[in-house]
Amino acid sequence: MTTSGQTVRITYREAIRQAIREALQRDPRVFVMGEDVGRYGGCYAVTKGLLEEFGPERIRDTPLSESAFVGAGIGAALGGMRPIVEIMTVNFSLLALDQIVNNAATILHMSGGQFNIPIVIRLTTGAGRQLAAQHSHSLEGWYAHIPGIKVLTPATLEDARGMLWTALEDPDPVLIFEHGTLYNAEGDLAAEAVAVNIGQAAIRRPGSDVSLITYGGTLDKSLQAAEQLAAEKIDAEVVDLRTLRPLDTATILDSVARTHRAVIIDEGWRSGSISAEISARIMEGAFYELDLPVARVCSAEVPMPYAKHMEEAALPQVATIVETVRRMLGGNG
Amino acid sequence: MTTSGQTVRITYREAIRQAIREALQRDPRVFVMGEDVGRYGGCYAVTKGLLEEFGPERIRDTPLSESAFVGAGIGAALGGMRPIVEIMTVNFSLLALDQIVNNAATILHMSGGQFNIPIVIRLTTGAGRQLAAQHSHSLEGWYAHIPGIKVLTPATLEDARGMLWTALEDPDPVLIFEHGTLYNAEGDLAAEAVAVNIGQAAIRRPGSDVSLITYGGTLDKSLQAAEQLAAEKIDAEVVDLRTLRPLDTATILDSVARTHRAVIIDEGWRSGSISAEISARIMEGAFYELDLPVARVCSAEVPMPYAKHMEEAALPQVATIVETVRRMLGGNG
Amino acid sequence: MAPEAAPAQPTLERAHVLHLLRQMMRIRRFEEKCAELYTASKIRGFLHLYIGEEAVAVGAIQALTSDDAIVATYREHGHALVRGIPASAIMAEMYGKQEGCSRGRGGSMHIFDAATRFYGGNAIVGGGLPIAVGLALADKLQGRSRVNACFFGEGAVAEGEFHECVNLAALWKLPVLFCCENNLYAMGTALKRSESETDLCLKAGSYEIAAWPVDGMDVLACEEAAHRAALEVRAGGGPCFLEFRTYRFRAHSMYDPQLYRDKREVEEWKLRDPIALFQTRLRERSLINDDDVKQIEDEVAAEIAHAIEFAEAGTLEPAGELTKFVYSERPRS
Amino acid sequence: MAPEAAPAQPTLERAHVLHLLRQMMRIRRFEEKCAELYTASKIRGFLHLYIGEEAVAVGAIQALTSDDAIVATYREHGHALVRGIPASAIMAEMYGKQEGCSRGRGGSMHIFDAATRFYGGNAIVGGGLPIAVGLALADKLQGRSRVNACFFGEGAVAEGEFHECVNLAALWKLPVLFCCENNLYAMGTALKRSESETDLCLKAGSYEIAAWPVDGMDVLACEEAAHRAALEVRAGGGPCFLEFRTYRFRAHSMYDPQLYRDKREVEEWKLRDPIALFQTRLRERSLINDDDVKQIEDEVAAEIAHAIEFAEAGTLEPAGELTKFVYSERPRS
Ligand SMILES: Cc1ncc(C[n+]2csc(CCOP(=O)(O)OP(=O)(O)O)c2C)c(N)n1
Ligand SMILES: Cc1ncc(C[n+]2csc(CCOP(=O)(O)OP(=O)(O)O)c2C)c(N)n1
Ligand SMILES: [Mg+2]
Ligand SMILES: [Mg+2]
Repeated sequence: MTTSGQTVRITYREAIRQAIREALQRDPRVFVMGEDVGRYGGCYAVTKGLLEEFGPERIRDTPLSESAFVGAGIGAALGGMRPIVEIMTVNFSLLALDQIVNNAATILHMSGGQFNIPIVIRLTTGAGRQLAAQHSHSLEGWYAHIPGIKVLTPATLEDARGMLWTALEDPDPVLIFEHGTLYNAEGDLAAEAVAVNIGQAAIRRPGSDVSLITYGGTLDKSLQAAEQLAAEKIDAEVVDLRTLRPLDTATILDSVARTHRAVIIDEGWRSGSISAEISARIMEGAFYELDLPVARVCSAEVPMPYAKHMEEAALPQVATIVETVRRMLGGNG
Repeated sequence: MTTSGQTVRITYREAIRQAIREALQRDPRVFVMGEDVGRYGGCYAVTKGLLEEFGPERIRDTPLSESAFVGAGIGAALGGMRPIVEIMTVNFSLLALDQIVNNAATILHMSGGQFNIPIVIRLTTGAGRQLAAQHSHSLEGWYAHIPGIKVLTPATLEDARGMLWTALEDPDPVLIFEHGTLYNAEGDLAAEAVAVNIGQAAIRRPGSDVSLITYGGTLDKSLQAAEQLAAEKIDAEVVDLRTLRPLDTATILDSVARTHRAVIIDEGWRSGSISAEISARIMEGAFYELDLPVARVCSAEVPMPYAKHMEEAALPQVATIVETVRRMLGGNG
Repeated sequence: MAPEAAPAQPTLERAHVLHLLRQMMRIRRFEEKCAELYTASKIRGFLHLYIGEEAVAVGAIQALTSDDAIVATYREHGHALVRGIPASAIMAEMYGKQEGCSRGRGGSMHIFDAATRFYGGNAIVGGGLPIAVGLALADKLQGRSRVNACFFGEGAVAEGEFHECVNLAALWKLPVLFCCENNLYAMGTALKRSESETDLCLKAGSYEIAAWPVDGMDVLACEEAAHRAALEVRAGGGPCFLEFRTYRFRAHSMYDPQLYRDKREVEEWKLRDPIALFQTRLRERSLINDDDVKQIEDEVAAEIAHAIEFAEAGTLEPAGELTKFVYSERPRS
Repeated sequence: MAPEAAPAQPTLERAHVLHLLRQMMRIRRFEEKCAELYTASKIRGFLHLYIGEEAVAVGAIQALTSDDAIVATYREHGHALVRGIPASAIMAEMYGKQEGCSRGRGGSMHIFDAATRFYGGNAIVGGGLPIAVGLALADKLQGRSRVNACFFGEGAVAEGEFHECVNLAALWKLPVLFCCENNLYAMGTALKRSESETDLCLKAGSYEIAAWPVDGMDVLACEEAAHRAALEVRAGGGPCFLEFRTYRFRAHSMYDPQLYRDKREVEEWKLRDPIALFQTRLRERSLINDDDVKQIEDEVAAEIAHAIEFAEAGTLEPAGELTKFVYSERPRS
């Protein structure tokens, strides 16, 4: 993947920071804007140190005004800049949703192609840290319903770093959802950053018995489940969607055509989640390949409870994935 | 349905008005609040005349402050009232989404069951009137993703009137989506208003060859398609979902078990629309009943264009439904 | 392109006043025709007329150079015409033809034009404000000395977004010219029913920015005030807020029976018709005569006739292009 | 229940001042313990301490009767304790036990209590404001003479929702007591970096409501101001706005390295510790002595010890109850 072949030990958080730093160095039009991205060092410390390096014009702390500063990012993009707007968490993005849905996603179209909006919006998403009902939404799949925007969900270090680059090169609005439990994930990454393809899903683990289709915060759980299943001689393939809009249907259908069974793992609330769309696409594109119905492992349809055991019960877990696959393979498949 | 058996000729608009009037007469806790519900007579004339009858305290014009007045409705419900909040159109509801998702939908849960929120929110939805990209959303299916709220989509006169009653009796937040093209629909309705069940889908036309599953603004198009298909000796069943959250899965699966074929018709953008959820549920609950894959007729994934022919091309049409069914029955089913 | 010099100080030179008069008359006649064409079903969707308020757009835009940007609302034909978008392109847009300035995708509420830096046409009340703030931020970051004029009704002042935006612009000293068109009503809601403090300059002033009221029926007053404000904004002093006190003579849109205001009130304001007022004033000073007016009328009539011809002769975008402009087309790298 | 008489005029009677002192010390000691328990992983999620700001909640809530309502933020332990929610129920909540005041569903940020009309605990900045407005609207519509006190940080003033809400309350003369806790920082963002006008009373005053600043480190000043404001609000004069000038001695939450402020600034503010100040003052006037303080310390320690015991002994809600409280349970009619 790199020319030098060298790797560094790095966290997901640092990978994003590196991507932002390099973008700021590479392109004078890039700037960062959001609540506490500067002096505080970023709510999840992603932007820590950037203020000192790039100054307050380019690392721009905003007041608590989600609608205005997201909209200002849209305007700045129209004005020739390449803003990286950070919305602290997806939960607060609801306050800016009008700007995202009614402006960012529509202006290219409403203007008959005259005005594109190269904005990148970063948001923390997901549950798992006992933050309760107002701070634990997984709405990336929900956002993926909106034409005009792209929705990226980096689950690996390489994607955390590379997707930002690609997103900044995109002429249209891109939302990047970073799962809150991933920031401390550590691993080895090519020293030299590159842009990554954002149009294609990735097979993170090839397998032949069942396709585990997932993304973001549940990729790791799915890989763990695959490991456990391997011990039972069940060979699970793990598909990382990477991008929820546009969805890479071809990779999904290919995988299902090989395994004839699919389980979708999605931290979103089950009804109307992206898992439903994937199931529907498999229905439409690989119905005759299926040995048995596609299953879904999603979050329970409750506002997220605070208590740890309840939160765990609400979220997709490795055990649930394993159980679901077991039932599938032991059943009438 | 009524005790007297008498009927009146009435429009969808008048049916809703009648329901609001009767609620105001019946229950002193009921009041109406929203932009231009009073002096203007309602953006779509639904509340016309009510200000004169009930006065400005109960027919309450609000400033252009969607977040505040929707939130105030939530607070008023907590304070013992039964507010009917009108958001002029679903497009503007995005400005109030934080209040709906983070407060209305969560407070019962976050408070461990102490505080329920009996608010009714009415919104106009849908396209078809050349109102272009910012005024043509069909987001009812999108809202149906949120646990803690209920989503009703009255497609008939009886439901337009009866669902409001039922919604007001509900202890929890209910959103009623009224399709903008329905207001002038006219028909005969029982003179005496009654509350209607909101938990069950309705078979609007029984049939045996294929299930057309739909709701709201596309019910009529589906019924028309069924008529056309009947001429070709294809006997389509038309299921009106009526409520998108909670979804009446049983009626859907029953219908599919009888017809073995299903087409979902939904004005929402295809990806991640409620049609996906329905398809996924059929996958999960009636896979072995299916003669061939479930199909979907949805809106094209574009911000709605203004030009008439383009808008028509973007929306589900009778011809598309008919075509889809024809292809299904002529194909490998 | 190098920024032009700022417009010259307003004068009463004959050429100049004739220009102002002509601009106002262009708007008036154009929109009178629009109303007819709406009745004839040539124009569809929502149509909001600016009749009565012409002095505001004409005066304010006089203060801008071609490098400056404009963000307007759904009531923006006047601004578009004055800004220099050809009447033919605007008319074709309302006809839904692909020769329209937004290719027929936008319609009356979404006039866009890259050549004149006209950023819509926004149909969400308050929705354009953050865009203007963002355009201004881009200018500031790029060291460009430009004015970003944002037009909005007094109804928008109740929206939280207005406050977030004025604060952001003031805090960051951004070159935004806030042009509030106070026509006393937001649809049917009188200012006094939507604001506890109806002195809008006082409200804007609470952000520590210069804010002053202007007689919006006097085109010279509008021009002078805008000129003064634009000078300050361009000089980097941060935003200014102008409250143009004006009145709409017609209904809010084509569907409004105007129950909320007194006919007499309308008649009284019509005595201050900005075009009649200006004509009288110019005649009194013998700056113009009947022939001048006649000549303008003729030229304007010809321009509009040509616009209609152009629109009538325009072509419909092929429906197959429906999904264009959802994302940018670009050479794949 | 008949509304109580309004609280008596603040006095310096010994019993009264001891009560105020005790309340502040309860909060301080309770939260010091919370910090320890957080480090010991007994409490999880986000934990925001009120230490340094105790005088505000104690003084302000002193002006309320049991019929009045409170809406608070995620930094609400103090308000909850003062309001009379048992320390044991609050502690159990943070332990995630079902004996917690929100059954363990809410955690630190979502303390709710119907018995004392405590409506959260809202973790969306500004999110509680519309609820308070709505509660007040319910009171007004029902002819009840009650105060609805809403606490929020100065950071919330930048949110559009704040402006919508103050305007609505002022316009409709609703009984809301806006209690702005100005601790100078919103996470790491200093007030001067978030507001162009940092005089918050001036901002609130632009809504034509009474607004005055209060020394938030002086519990008697807080009590007196709240008392005065509550009288006005209760009398039907519409909302009041109090700006309590205070300071948080601790980090924003448990994860904050406090890069954004000077240690010296913190130390200087600590010289005005509201508890120390008040003790000194009372000692100077010989209203209390060492024994009094010792006695309070002992009683408070016992209360907290009991609260912890209670929380430790509490039980976990069965995971099978996960989907409870998404909708109300009610007998089917
Ligand atoms: C956020 C939002 N809410 C409601 C509407 C519906 N609406 C369209 S125009 C309008 C009145 C706006 O009044 P004002 O801002 O004074 O502008 P004017 O129409 O008087 O020029 C309303 C309520 C909208 N377009 N956007
Ligand atoms: C809408 C929203 N945006 C961002 C956040 C993240 N956040 C939580 S507290 C906080 C600071 C709020 O400051 P302030 O209102 O002054 O209250 P304080 O914490 O100082 O008591 C922020 C930014 C949030 N909870 N809600
Ligand atoms: Mg107006
Ligand atoms: Mg603060």
